[in-house]
Amino acid sequence: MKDEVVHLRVPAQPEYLALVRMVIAGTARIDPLLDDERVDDLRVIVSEACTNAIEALRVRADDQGIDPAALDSTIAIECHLSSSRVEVIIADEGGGFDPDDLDALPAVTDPSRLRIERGLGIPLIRALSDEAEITSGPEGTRVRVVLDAEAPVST
Amino acid sequence: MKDEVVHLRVPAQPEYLALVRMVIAGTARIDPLLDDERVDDLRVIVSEACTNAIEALRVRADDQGIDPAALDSTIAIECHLSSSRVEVIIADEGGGFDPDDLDALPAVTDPSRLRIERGLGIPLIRALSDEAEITSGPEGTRVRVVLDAEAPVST
Amino acid sequence: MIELGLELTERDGWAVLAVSGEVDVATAPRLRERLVGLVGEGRTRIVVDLEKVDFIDSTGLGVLVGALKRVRTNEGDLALVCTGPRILKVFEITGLTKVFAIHRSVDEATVSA
Amino acid sequence: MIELGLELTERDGWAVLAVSGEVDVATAPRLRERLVGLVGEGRTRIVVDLEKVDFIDSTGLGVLVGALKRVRTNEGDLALVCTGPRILKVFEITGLTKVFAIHRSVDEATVSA
Ligand SMILES: Nc1ncnc2c1ncn2[C@@H]1O[C@H](COP(=O)(O)OP(=O)(O)O)[C@@H](O)[C@H]1O
Ligand SMILES: Nc1ncnc2c1ncn2[C@@H]1O[C@H](COP(=O)(O)OP(=O)(O)O)[C@@H](O)[C@H]1O
Repeated sequence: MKDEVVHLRVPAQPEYLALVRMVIAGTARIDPLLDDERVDDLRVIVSEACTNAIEALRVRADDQGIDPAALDSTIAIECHLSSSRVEVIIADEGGGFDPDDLDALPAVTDPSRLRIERGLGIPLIRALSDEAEITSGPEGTRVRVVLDAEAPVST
Repeated sequence: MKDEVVHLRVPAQPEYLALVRMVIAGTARIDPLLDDERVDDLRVIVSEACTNAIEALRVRADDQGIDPAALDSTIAIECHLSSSRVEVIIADEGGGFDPDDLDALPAVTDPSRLRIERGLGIPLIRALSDEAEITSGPEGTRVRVVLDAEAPVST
Repeated sequence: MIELGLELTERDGWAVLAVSGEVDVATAPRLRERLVGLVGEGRTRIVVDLEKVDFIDSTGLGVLVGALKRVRTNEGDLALVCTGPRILKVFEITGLTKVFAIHRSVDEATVSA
Repeated sequence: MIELGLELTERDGWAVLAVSGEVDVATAPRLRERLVGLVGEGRTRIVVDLEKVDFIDSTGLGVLVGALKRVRTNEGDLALVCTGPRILKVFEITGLTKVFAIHRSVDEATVSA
Protein backbone atom coordinates (compact mmCIF):
# COMPACT_ATOMS: atom_id res chain seq x y z
CA MET A 1 0.00 0.00 0.00
CA LYS A 2 1.13 3.49 -0.78
CA ASP A 3 2.73 5.41 2.09
CA GLU A 4 4.53 8.58 1.18
CA VAL A 5 6.06 10.50 4.04
CA VAL A 6 7.06 14.11 4.48
CA HIS A 7 9.33 14.73 7.46
CA LEU A 8 9.79 18.17 8.92
CA ARG A 9 11.85 19.20 11.92
CA VAL A 10 11.81 22.75 13.22
CA PRO A 11 13.08 24.58 16.30
CA ALA A 12 10.48 24.41 19.10
CA GLN A 13 9.79 28.12 18.83
CA PRO A 14 6.60 30.06 18.15
CA GLU A 15 7.81 31.70 14.96
CA TYR A 16 8.03 28.33 13.18
CA LEU A 17 4.40 27.43 13.79
CA ALA A 18 3.03 29.15 10.69
CA LEU A 19 5.62 27.27 8.61
CA VAL A 20 4.55 23.95 10.09
CA ARG A 21 0.91 24.64 9.28
CA MET A 22 1.85 25.63 5.76
CA VAL A 23 3.81 22.40 5.22
CA ILE A 24 1.06 20.21 6.59
CA ALA A 25 -1.58 21.92 4.47
CA GLY A 26 0.68 21.78 1.42
CA THR A 27 1.42 18.10 1.94
CA ALA A 28 -2.21 17.17 2.47
CA ARG A 29 -3.04 18.91 -0.81
CA ILE A 30 -0.45 17.00 -2.86
CA ASP A 31 -2.83 14.12 -3.04
CA PRO A 32 -6.16 15.81 -2.68
CA LEU A 33 -7.49 13.19 -0.27
CA LEU A 34 -8.98 15.74 2.09
CA ASP A 35 -11.25 18.61 1.21
CA ASP A 36 -10.37 22.15 2.25
CA GLU A 37 -12.34 21.98 5.47
CA ARG A 38 -10.45 18.91 6.64
CA VAL A 39 -7.14 20.46 5.64
CA ASP A 40 -8.10 23.36 7.90
CA ASP A 41 -8.89 20.88 10.69
CA LEU A 42 -5.43 19.46 10.24
CA ARG A 43 -3.89 22.93 10.47
CA VAL A 44 -5.61 23.47 13.81
CA ILE A 45 -4.62 20.04 15.13
CA VAL A 46 -0.97 20.49 14.23
CA SER A 47 -0.93 24.01 15.59
CA GLU A 48 -2.34 22.80 18.92
CA ALA A 49 0.13 19.95 19.21
CA CYS A 50 3.10 22.15 18.37
CA THR A 51 1.91 24.89 20.74
CA ASN A 52 1.86 22.34 23.55
CA ALA A 53 5.33 21.21 22.57
CA ILE A 54 6.64 24.77 22.63
CA GLU A 55 4.92 25.39 25.96
CA ALA A 56 6.40 22.21 27.46
CA LEU A 57 9.84 23.39 26.41
CA ARG A 58 9.21 26.78 27.93
CA VAL A 59 8.33 25.09 31.22
CA ARG A 60 11.48 23.00 31.07
CA ALA A 61 13.60 26.07 30.32
CA ASP A 62 11.94 28.05 33.14
CA ASP A 63 12.79 25.21 35.53
CA GLN A 64 16.40 25.49 34.49
CA GLY A 65 16.27 29.28 34.52
CA ILE A 66 17.35 29.59 30.90
CA ASP A 67 16.00 30.93 27.61
CA PRO A 68 13.88 28.28 25.79
CA ALA A 69 15.91 28.89 22.59
CA ALA A 70 19.04 27.83 24.51
CA LEU A 71 17.62 24.30 24.85
CA ASP A 72 18.00 23.91 21.08
CA SER A 73 15.01 21.66 21.15
CA THR A 74 13.07 20.66 18.07
CA ILE A 75 9.65 19.44 17.07
CA ALA A 76 9.55 16.56 14.59
CA ILE A 77 6.51 16.29 12.35
CA GLU A 78 5.76 13.38 10.06
CA CYS A 79 2.96 13.46 7.56
CA HIS A 80 2.03 10.13 5.97
CA LEU A 81 -0.09 10.09 2.85
CA SER A 82 -1.70 6.79 2.05
CA SER A 83 -4.46 6.17 -0.44
CA SER A 84 -7.21 6.50 2.14
CA ARG A 85 -5.98 8.70 4.94
CA VAL A 86 -3.55 11.28 6.20
CA GLU A 87 -1.64 10.44 9.36
CA VAL A 88 0.37 13.06 11.20
CA ILE A 89 2.76 12.50 14.08
CA ILE A 90 4.06 15.39 16.17
CA ALA A 91 6.86 14.56 18.58
CA ASP A 92 8.55 16.85 21.07
CA GLU A 93 11.35 16.73 23.61
CA GLY A 94 9.43 18.38 26.45
CA GLY A 95 8.99 16.91 29.92
CA GLY A 96 5.78 15.02 29.16
CA PHE A 97 2.48 14.75 31.03
CA ASP A 98 -0.27 12.29 31.77
CA PRO A 99 -2.82 12.62 28.98
CA ASP A 100 -5.41 10.66 30.99
CA ASP A 101 -5.21 13.07 33.88
CA LEU A 102 -6.38 16.29 32.28
CA ASP A 103 -9.07 18.34 33.98
CA ALA A 104 -12.38 18.00 32.23
CA LEU A 105 -13.66 21.27 30.85
CA PRO A 106 -16.57 22.75 32.81
CA ALA A 107 -19.81 22.59 30.85
CA VAL A 108 -20.15 25.49 28.46
CA THR A 109 -23.18 26.78 30.34
CA ASP A 110 -21.29 26.77 33.63
CA PRO A 111 -20.34 30.38 34.48
CA SER A 112 -16.93 29.11 35.60
CA ARG A 113 -16.26 28.40 31.95
CA LEU A 114 -15.13 31.95 31.77
CA ARG A 115 -12.24 31.01 33.97
CA ILE A 116 -10.97 28.70 31.25
CA GLU A 117 -8.43 30.40 29.07
CA ARG A 118 -6.56 27.19 28.52
CA GLY A 119 -7.13 23.48 28.23
CA LEU A 120 -8.80 23.72 24.83
CA GLY A 121 -5.93 22.30 22.80
CA ILE A 122 -6.23 18.58 23.39
CA PRO A 123 -10.04 18.62 23.19
CA LEU A 124 -9.70 20.32 19.79
CA ILE A 125 -7.16 17.74 18.62
CA ARG A 126 -9.53 14.94 19.61
CA ALA A 127 -12.63 16.56 18.15
CA LEU A 128 -11.10 17.40 14.78
CA SER A 129 -9.40 14.06 14.11
CA ASP A 130 -10.83 10.65 13.27
CA GLU A 131 -8.24 9.00 15.48
CA ALA A 132 -5.96 10.59 18.08
CA GLU A 133 -3.37 8.93 20.26
CA ILE A 134 -1.11 10.66 22.75
CA THR A 135 1.85 8.94 24.31
CA SER A 136 3.95 10.88 26.75
CA GLY A 137 6.85 10.33 29.09
CA PRO A 138 9.76 12.22 30.61
CA GLU A 139 11.61 12.03 27.28
CA GLY A 140 8.86 13.75 25.39
CA THR A 141 5.39 13.53 23.92
CA ARG A 142 4.08 12.01 20.70
CA VAL A 143 0.72 12.98 19.26
CA ARG A 144 -0.55 10.82 16.42
CA VAL A 145 -3.68 11.77 14.53
CA VAL A 146 -5.44 10.28 11.55
CA LEU A 147 -7.85 11.98 9.20
CA ASP A 148 -9.71 9.57 6.97
CA ALA A 149 -10.45 10.52 3.41
CA GLU A 150 -13.88 8.90 3.56
CA ALA A 151 -15.37 9.99 6.84
CA PRO A 152 -15.49 13.74 7.19
CA VAL A 153 -16.07 15.01 10.71
CA SER A 154 -19.29 16.95 10.66
CA THR A 155 -19.61 20.09 12.72
CA MET B 1 26.31 32.04 17.11
CA LYS B 2 22.73 31.51 16.20
CA ASP B 3 22.03 28.54 13.94
CA GLU B 4 18.44 27.48 13.60
CA VAL B 5 17.76 24.57 11.32
CA VAL B 6 14.68 23.42 9.46
CA HIS B 7 14.89 19.86 8.18
CA LEU B 8 12.61 18.59 5.46
CA ARG B 9 12.56 15.16 3.84
CA VAL B 10 10.25 14.40 0.94
CA PRO B 11 9.83 11.58 -1.57
CA ALA B 12 12.07 12.16 -4.59
CA GLN B 13 9.09 12.82 -6.85
CA PRO B 14 8.14 15.81 -8.99
CA GLU B 15 4.88 16.55 -7.17
CA TYR B 16 6.77 17.43 -3.96
CA LEU B 17 8.88 20.10 -5.60
CA ALA B 18 6.41 22.95 -5.12
CA LEU B 19 6.19 22.03 -1.43
CA VAL B 20 9.95 22.13 -1.06
CA ARG B 21 10.10 25.59 -2.65
CA MET B 22 7.34 26.77 -0.36
CA VAL B 23 9.14 25.51 2.74
CA ILE B 24 12.44 27.06 1.75
CA ALA B 25 10.82 30.41 0.97
CA GLY B 26 8.80 30.25 4.19
CA THR B 27 11.88 29.42 6.25
CA ALA B 28 13.99 32.14 4.69
CA ARG B 29 11.25 34.63 5.53
CA ILE B 30 11.09 33.69 9.24
CA ASP B 31 14.09 35.82 9.82
CA PRO B 32 13.87 38.35 7.05
CA LEU B 33 17.55 38.15 6.27
CA LEU B 34 17.03 38.01 2.55
CA ASP B 35 14.93 40.32 0.45
CA ASP B 36 12.23 38.94 -1.85
CA GLU B 37 14.50 38.76 -4.85
CA ARG B 38 17.01 36.61 -3.02
CA VAL B 39 14.26 34.39 -1.64
CA ASP B 40 13.24 33.86 -5.26
CA ASP B 41 16.84 33.01 -6.13
CA LEU B 42 16.75 30.41 -3.37
CA ARG B 43 13.54 28.94 -4.75
CA VAL B 44 15.21 28.48 -8.14
CA ILE B 45 18.36 26.99 -6.61
CA VAL B 46 16.46 24.46 -4.53
CA SER B 47 14.19 23.60 -7.42
CA GLU B 48 17.20 22.91 -9.66
CA ALA B 49 18.95 20.76 -7.07
CA CYS B 50 15.82 18.73 -6.35
CA THR B 51 15.06 18.33 -10.04
CA ASN B 52 18.52 16.86 -10.54
CA ALA B 53 17.94 14.54 -7.58
CA ILE B 54 14.62 13.36 -9.02
CA GLU B 55 16.21 12.91 -12.43
CA ALA B 56 19.11 10.90 -10.93
CA LEU B 57 16.60 8.62 -9.26
CA ARG B 58 14.71 8.21 -12.51
CA VAL B 59 17.96 7.15 -14.21
CA ARG B 60 18.64 4.65 -11.44
CA ALA B 61 15.10 3.25 -11.66
CA ASP B 62 15.32 3.00 -15.46
CA ASP B 63 18.55 1.05 -15.09
CA GLN B 64 16.73 -1.39 -12.83
CA GLY B 65 13.66 -1.39 -15.06
CA ILE B 66 11.33 -0.25 -12.26
CA ASP B 67 9.10 2.68 -11.43
CA PRO B 68 11.05 5.51 -9.69
CA ALA B 69 8.41 5.59 -6.93
CA ALA B 70 9.27 1.95 -6.13
CA LEU B 71 12.76 3.04 -5.04
CA ASP B 72 11.15 4.85 -2.09
CA SER B 73 13.95 7.33 -2.30
CA THR B 74 13.90 10.68 -0.56
CA ILE B 75 15.47 14.10 -0.83
CA ALA B 76 16.70 15.63 2.42
CA ILE B 77 16.76 19.40 2.66
CA GLU B 78 18.32 21.38 5.50
CA CYS B 79 17.91 25.10 5.81
CA HIS B 80 20.19 26.84 8.31
CA LEU B 81 19.39 30.33 9.44
CA SER B 82 22.20 32.22 11.08
CA SER B 83 22.38 35.90 11.82
CA SER B 84 24.15 36.72 8.57
CA ARG B 85 23.28 34.07 6.01
CA VAL B 86 21.01 31.30 4.86
CA GLU B 87 22.64 27.97 4.10
CA VAL B 88 20.75 25.21 2.34
CA ILE B 89 21.86 21.62 1.84
CA ILE B 90 20.07 19.32 -0.57
CA ALA B 91 21.06 15.65 -0.40
CA ASP B 92 19.85 12.83 -2.59
CA GLU B 93 20.31 9.07 -2.92
CA GLY B 94 20.88 9.03 -6.66
CA GLY B 95 23.89 7.49 -8.40
CA GLY B 96 26.04 10.62 -8.33
CA PHE B 97 28.16 12.28 -11.01
CA ASP B 98 31.37 14.20 -11.43
CA PRO B 99 30.56 17.88 -10.91
CA ASP B 100 33.90 18.93 -12.40
CA ASP B 101 33.24 17.11 -15.62
CA LEU B 102 30.18 18.94 -16.90
CA ASP B 103 30.17 20.20 -20.48
CA ALA B 104 30.60 23.93 -20.62
CA LEU B 105 27.65 25.69 -22.16
CA PRO B 106 28.30 26.99 -25.68
CA ALA B 107 28.46 30.77 -25.77
CA VAL B 108 25.05 32.33 -25.96
CA THR B 109 25.81 33.78 -29.36
CA ASP B 110 26.82 30.38 -30.71
CA PRO B 111 23.98 29.05 -32.91
CA SER B 112 24.51 25.61 -31.37
CA ARG B 113 23.11 27.10 -28.17
CA LEU B 114 19.74 26.15 -29.54
CA ARG B 115 20.74 22.54 -29.14
CA ILE B 116 20.92 23.04 -25.39
CA GLU B 117 17.69 22.11 -23.71
CA ARG B 118 19.49 20.93 -20.62
CA GLY B 119 22.57 21.64 -18.58
CA LEU B 120 21.25 24.92 -17.24
CA GLY B 121 20.56 23.71 -13.69
CA ILE B 122 23.99 23.70 -12.14
CA PRO B 123 25.02 26.97 -13.82
CA LEU B 124 21.90 28.56 -12.33
CA ILE B 125 22.71 27.18 -8.88
CA ARG B 126 26.20 28.65 -9.09
CA ALA B 127 25.11 32.00 -10.50
CA LEU B 128 22.36 32.61 -7.97
CA SER B 129 24.26 31.65 -4.81
CA ASP B 130 27.11 33.36 -3.01
CA GLU B 131 28.73 30.02 -2.33
CA ALA B 132 27.97 26.64 -3.90
CA GLU B 133 29.61 23.30 -3.23
CA ILE B 134 28.66 19.99 -4.81
CA THR B 135 29.94 16.71 -3.47
CA SER B 136 28.87 13.56 -5.22
CA GLY B 137 29.55 9.86 -5.12
CA PRO B 138 27.84 6.56 -5.85
CA GLU B 139 25.83 6.91 -2.62
CA GLY B 140 24.35 10.22 -3.60
CA THR B 141 24.89 13.90 -4.13
CA ARG B 142 25.00 16.82 -1.72
CA VAL B 143 24.54 20.38 -2.88
CA ARG B 144 25.35 23.09 -0.35
CA VAL B 145 24.61 26.73 -1.10
CA VAL B 146 24.96 29.88 0.91
CA LEU B 147 23.17 33.16 0.40
CA ASP B 148 24.66 36.01 2.38
CA ALA B 149 22.41 38.60 3.87
CA GLU B 150 24.89 41.36 3.10
CA ALA B 151 26.01 40.68 -0.43
CA PRO B 152 23.11 40.52 -2.85
CA VAL B 153 23.90 38.98 -6.22
CA SER B 154 23.34 41.62 -8.83
CA THR B 155 21.78 40.62 -12.12
CA MET C 1 8.18 37.78 11.88
CA ILE C 2 4.61 36.70 11.28
CA GLU C 3 2.26 39.56 10.73
CA LEU C 4 -0.84 40.19 12.71
CA GLY C 5 -2.91 43.16 11.68
CA LEU C 6 -4.60 45.11 14.48
CA GLU C 7 -6.66 48.09 13.38
CA LEU C 8 -8.63 50.13 15.86
CA THR C 9 -11.66 52.20 14.94
CA GLU C 10 -14.51 53.71 16.88
CA ARG C 11 -18.20 53.01 16.36
CA ASP C 12 -21.04 54.35 18.52
CA GLY C 13 -19.05 54.15 21.70
CA TRP C 14 -17.52 50.78 20.88
CA ALA C 15 -13.84 50.23 20.30
CA VAL C 16 -13.69 48.06 17.17
CA LEU C 17 -10.49 46.07 16.82
CA ALA C 18 -10.15 44.49 13.38
CA VAL C 19 -7.71 41.58 13.48
CA SER C 20 -6.11 40.14 10.34
CA GLY C 21 -3.72 37.28 9.76
CA GLU C 22 -3.09 34.18 11.83
CA VAL C 23 -3.65 34.13 15.58
CA ASP C 24 -1.43 31.54 17.23
CA VAL C 25 1.12 31.32 20.02
CA ALA C 26 3.49 33.54 18.04
CA THR C 27 1.03 36.35 17.42
CA ALA C 28 -1.53 36.04 20.25
CA PRO C 29 0.62 37.99 22.74
CA ARG C 30 0.27 41.06 20.51
CA LEU C 31 -3.49 40.68 20.47
CA ARG C 32 -3.59 40.19 24.25
CA GLU C 33 -1.44 43.24 24.85
CA ARG C 34 -3.66 45.38 22.68
CA LEU C 35 -6.84 44.23 24.38
CA VAL C 36 -5.35 44.67 27.84
CA GLY C 37 -4.23 48.15 26.78
CA LEU C 38 -7.74 49.09 25.67
CA VAL C 39 -9.28 48.00 28.95
CA GLY C 40 -6.51 49.84 30.78
CA GLU C 41 -7.54 53.02 28.96
CA GLY C 42 -11.07 52.49 30.13
CA ARG C 43 -12.30 51.14 26.79
CA THR C 44 -14.46 48.32 28.06
CA ARG C 45 -16.98 48.08 25.24
CA ILE C 46 -15.03 46.22 22.62
CA VAL C 47 -15.86 44.53 19.33
CA VAL C 48 -13.21 42.17 18.00
CA ASP C 49 -13.68 41.79 14.26
CA LEU C 50 -12.32 38.41 13.13
CA GLU C 51 -13.46 38.63 9.51
CA LYS C 52 -9.91 38.91 8.17
CA VAL C 53 -8.47 36.22 10.41
CA ASP C 54 -7.23 33.25 8.36
CA PHE C 55 -6.43 31.04 11.29
CA ILE C 56 -7.07 30.87 15.01
CA ASP C 57 -6.24 28.15 17.48
CA SER C 58 -6.81 27.67 21.21
CA THR C 59 -4.14 30.19 22.13
CA GLY C 60 -6.13 32.84 20.28
CA LEU C 61 -9.39 31.65 21.82
CA GLY C 62 -7.79 31.89 25.25
CA VAL C 63 -6.85 35.51 24.66
CA LEU C 64 -10.43 36.33 23.68
CA VAL C 65 -11.85 34.56 26.74
CA GLY C 66 -9.36 36.40 28.93
CA ALA C 67 -10.41 39.73 27.42
CA LEU C 68 -14.10 38.94 27.87
CA LYS C 69 -13.46 38.23 31.55
CA ARG C 70 -11.53 41.45 31.89
CA VAL C 71 -14.17 43.70 30.31
CA ARG C 72 -16.95 42.06 32.33
CA THR C 73 -15.03 42.70 35.54
CA ASN C 74 -15.07 46.32 34.47
CA GLU C 75 -18.76 46.25 33.65
CA GLY C 76 -18.08 46.37 29.96
CA ASP C 77 -18.71 43.92 27.16
CA LEU C 78 -16.87 42.19 24.37
CA ALA C 79 -18.55 41.05 21.17
CA LEU C 80 -17.11 39.21 18.19
CA VAL C 81 -17.72 39.57 14.46
CA CYS C 82 -17.16 36.37 12.53
CA THR C 83 -18.82 34.66 9.57
CA GLY C 84 -16.00 32.52 8.18
CA PRO C 85 -16.87 28.83 8.62
CA ARG C 86 -13.29 27.77 9.36
CA ILE C 87 -13.02 30.23 12.23
CA LEU C 88 -16.56 29.62 13.51
CA LYS C 89 -15.81 25.90 13.63
CA VAL C 90 -13.24 26.22 16.41
CA PHE C 91 -15.65 28.36 18.44
CA GLU C 92 -18.34 25.74 17.96
CA ILE C 93 -16.23 22.75 18.89
CA THR C 94 -14.92 24.39 22.03
CA GLY C 95 -18.42 25.50 23.05
CA LEU C 96 -17.39 29.15 22.92
CA THR C 97 -20.29 30.07 20.64
CA LYS C 98 -22.30 29.94 23.88
CA VAL C 99 -19.86 32.16 25.74
CA PHE C 100 -19.41 34.91 23.14
CA ALA C 101 -21.93 37.01 21.31
CA ILE C 102 -20.88 36.36 17.72
CA HIS C 103 -22.26 38.75 15.12
CA ARG C 104 -22.32 38.77 11.34
CA SER C 105 -21.11 42.36 11.01
CA VAL C 106 -19.70 45.24 13.01
CA ASP C 107 -23.01 47.03 12.47
CA GLU C 108 -24.91 44.16 14.00
CA ALA C 109 -22.47 43.93 16.90
CA THR C 110 -22.58 47.61 17.81
CA VAL C 111 -26.34 47.99 17.38
CA SER C 112 -27.66 44.85 19.01
CA ALA C 113 -25.31 44.51 21.91
CA MET D 1 -1.68 17.87 -8.36
CA ILE D 2 0.00 21.18 -9.04
CA GLU D 3 -1.90 23.34 -11.44
CA LEU D 4 -0.55 24.78 -14.61
CA GLY D 5 -2.87 27.02 -16.60
CA LEU D 6 -2.60 26.81 -20.38
CA GLU D 7 -4.96 29.06 -22.30
CA LEU D 8 -4.85 29.25 -26.06
CA THR D 9 -6.07 32.23 -28.05
CA GLU D 10 -5.48 33.47 -31.58
CA ARG D 11 -4.04 36.82 -32.60
CA ASP D 12 -3.23 37.94 -36.14
CA GLY D 13 -2.16 34.50 -37.25
CA TRP D 14 -0.27 33.78 -34.04
CA ALA D 15 -1.23 31.08 -31.59
CA VAL D 16 -0.99 32.75 -28.20
CA LEU D 17 -0.49 30.35 -25.30
CA ALA D 18 -0.93 32.03 -21.92
CA VAL D 19 0.76 30.02 -19.18
CA SER D 20 -0.05 30.49 -15.50
CA GLY D 21 1.31 28.90 -12.33
CA GLU D 22 4.67 27.27 -11.67
CA VAL D 23 6.67 25.64 -14.44
CA ASP D 24 8.91 22.93 -13.03
CA VAL D 25 9.66 19.25 -13.57
CA ALA D 26 6.15 18.37 -12.36
CA THR D 27 4.29 20.68 -14.72
CA ALA D 28 6.68 21.23 -17.65
CA PRO D 29 5.61 18.01 -19.42
CA ARG D 30 2.13 19.48 -19.85
CA LEU D 31 3.57 22.62 -21.39
CA ARG D 32 5.82 20.59 -23.69
CA GLU D 33 2.94 18.40 -24.81
CA ARG D 34 0.81 21.41 -25.62
CA LEU D 35 3.55 23.10 -27.62
CA VAL D 36 4.41 19.92 -29.50
CA GLY D 37 0.69 19.51 -30.22
CA LEU D 38 0.44 23.02 -31.67
CA VAL D 39 3.39 22.48 -33.98
CA GLY D 40 1.92 19.11 -34.96
CA GLU D 41 -1.25 20.91 -36.03
CA GLY D 42 0.82 23.20 -38.21
CA ARG D 43 0.69 26.13 -35.76
CA THR D 44 4.29 27.26 -36.04
CA ARG D 45 3.88 30.94 -35.19
CA ILE D 46 3.56 30.83 -31.44
CA VAL D 47 3.61 33.41 -28.67
CA VAL D 48 4.11 32.01 -25.17
CA ASP D 49 2.78 34.52 -22.66
CA LEU D 50 4.61 34.09 -19.34
CA GLU D 51 3.04 37.08 -17.57
CA LYS D 52 1.10 34.87 -15.15
CA VAL D 53 3.95 32.49 -14.42
CA ASP D 54 5.03 32.67 -10.78
CA PHE D 55 8.00 30.41 -11.11
CA ILE D 56 10.12 28.84 -13.83
CA ASP D 57 13.29 26.83 -13.56
CA SER D 58 15.64 25.23 -16.07
CA THR D 59 13.19 22.45 -16.86
CA GLY D 60 10.73 25.07 -18.06
CA LEU D 61 13.43 26.94 -19.95
CA GLY D 62 14.41 23.68 -21.64
CA VAL D 63 10.84 23.16 -22.85
CA LEU D 64 10.78 26.65 -24.36
CA VAL D 65 14.15 26.14 -26.07
CA GLY D 66 12.91 22.82 -27.42
CA ALA D 67 9.79 24.46 -28.79
CA LEU D 68 11.78 27.28 -30.40
CA LYS D 69 13.93 24.71 -32.18
CA ARG D 70 10.86 22.84 -33.31
CA VAL D 71 9.06 25.86 -34.80
CA ARG D 72 12.23 27.07 -36.51
CA THR D 73 12.67 23.66 -38.15
CA ASN D 74 9.18 24.21 -39.49
CA GLU D 75 9.98 27.75 -40.67
CA GLY D 76 7.88 29.23 -37.91
CA ASP D 77 8.74 31.38 -34.94
CA LEU D 78 8.26 31.47 -31.20
CA ALA D 79 8.18 34.69 -29.20
CA LEU D 80 7.82 35.21 -25.47
CA VAL D 81 5.93 37.79 -23.45
CA CYS D 82 7.47 38.49 -20.08
CA THR D 83 7.98 41.56 -17.92
CA GLY D 84 8.22 40.03 -14.42
CA PRO D 85 11.73 40.59 -13.04
CA ARG D 86 11.88 37.25 -11.23
CA ILE D 87 11.13 35.36 -14.43
CA LEU D 88 13.32 37.57 -16.61
CA LYS D 89 16.21 36.98 -14.24
CA VAL D 90 16.51 33.27 -15.07
CA PHE D 91 16.44 34.08 -18.79
CA GLU D 92 19.19 36.64 -18.26
CA ILE D 93 21.45 34.43 -16.20
CA THR D 94 21.20 31.55 -18.62
CA GLY D 95 21.84 33.86 -21.59
CA LEU D 96 18.47 33.00 -23.08
CA THR D 97 17.50 36.65 -23.43
CA LYS D 98 19.76 36.50 -26.48
CA VAL D 99 18.08 33.39 -27.84
CA PHE D 100 14.45 34.42 -27.46
CA ALA D 101 12.59 37.48 -28.61
CA ILE D 102 11.10 38.64 -25.31
CA HIS D 103 8.32 41.20 -25.57
CA ARG D 104 6.50 43.36 -23.08
CA SER D 105 3.02 42.48 -24.31
CA VAL D 106 1.17 40.12 -26.61
CA ASP D 107 0.45 43.12 -28.84
CA GLU D 108 4.12 43.91 -29.16
CA ALA D 109 4.96 40.26 -29.80
CA THR D 110 2.42 39.76 -32.59
CA VAL D 111 3.06 43.10 -34.29
CA SER D 112 6.81 43.34 -34.22
CA ALA D 113 7.79 39.76 -34.82
N1 LIG E 1 3.40 18.05 24.46
C1 LIG E 1 3.15 18.24 25.78
N2 LIG E 1 4.16 18.17 26.68
C2 LIG E 1 3.94 18.36 28.00
N3 LIG E 1 2.72 18.65 28.52
C3 LIG E 1 1.67 18.73 27.68
C4 LIG E 1 1.82 18.54 26.28
N4 LIG E 1 0.61 18.67 25.70
C5 LIG E 1 -0.25 18.95 26.69
N5 LIG E 1 0.38 18.99 27.89
C6 LIG E 1 -0.25 19.26 29.20
O1 LIG E 1 -1.64 19.12 29.06
C7 LIG E 1 -2.31 20.33 29.40
C8 LIG E 1 -3.55 20.53 28.56
O2 LIG E 1 -3.19 20.78 27.20
P1 LIG E 1 -4.20 21.50 26.22
O3 LIG E 1 -5.50 20.79 26.25
O4 LIG E 1 -3.56 21.61 24.88
O5 LIG E 1 -4.42 22.94 26.83
P2 LIG E 1 -3.37 24.09 27.13
O6 LIG E 1 -2.14 23.82 26.36
O7 LIG E 1 -4.08 25.33 26.70
O8 LIG E 1 -3.18 24.04 28.62
C9 LIG E 1 -1.27 21.40 29.22
O9 LIG E 1 -1.50 22.52 30.02
C10 LIG E 1 0.01 20.68 29.63
O10 LIG E 1 0.15 20.66 31.04
N1 LIG F 1 22.01 15.16 -8.01
C1 LIG F 1 22.56 14.61 -9.12
N2 LIG F 1 22.73 13.27 -9.21
C2 LIG F 1 23.27 12.71 -10.32
N3 LIG F 1 23.66 13.41 -11.40
C3 LIG F 1 23.51 14.75 -11.37
C4 LIG F 1 22.96 15.41 -10.24
N4 LIG F 1 22.95 16.75 -10.49
C5 LIG F 1 23.45 16.89 -11.73
N5 LIG F 1 23.80 15.72 -12.27
C6 LIG F 1 24.39 15.48 -13.60
O1 LIG F 1 24.88 16.72 -14.09
C7 LIG F 1 24.24 17.05 -15.33
C8 LIG F 1 24.05 18.55 -15.46
O2 LIG F 1 23.08 19.01 -14.51
P1 LIG F 1 22.33 20.37 -14.75
O3 LIG F 1 23.34 21.45 -14.99
O4 LIG F 1 21.42 20.60 -13.61
O5 LIG F 1 21.51 20.19 -16.08
P2 LIG F 1 20.39 19.13 -16.46
O6 LIG F 1 19.89 18.55 -15.19
O7 LIG F 1 19.40 19.94 -17.19
O8 LIG F 1 21.08 18.12 -17.34
C9 LIG F 1 22.95 16.27 -15.31
O9 LIG F 1 22.49 15.99 -16.60
C10 LIG F 1 23.36 15.00 -14.59
O10 LIG F 1 23.98 14.09 -15.44
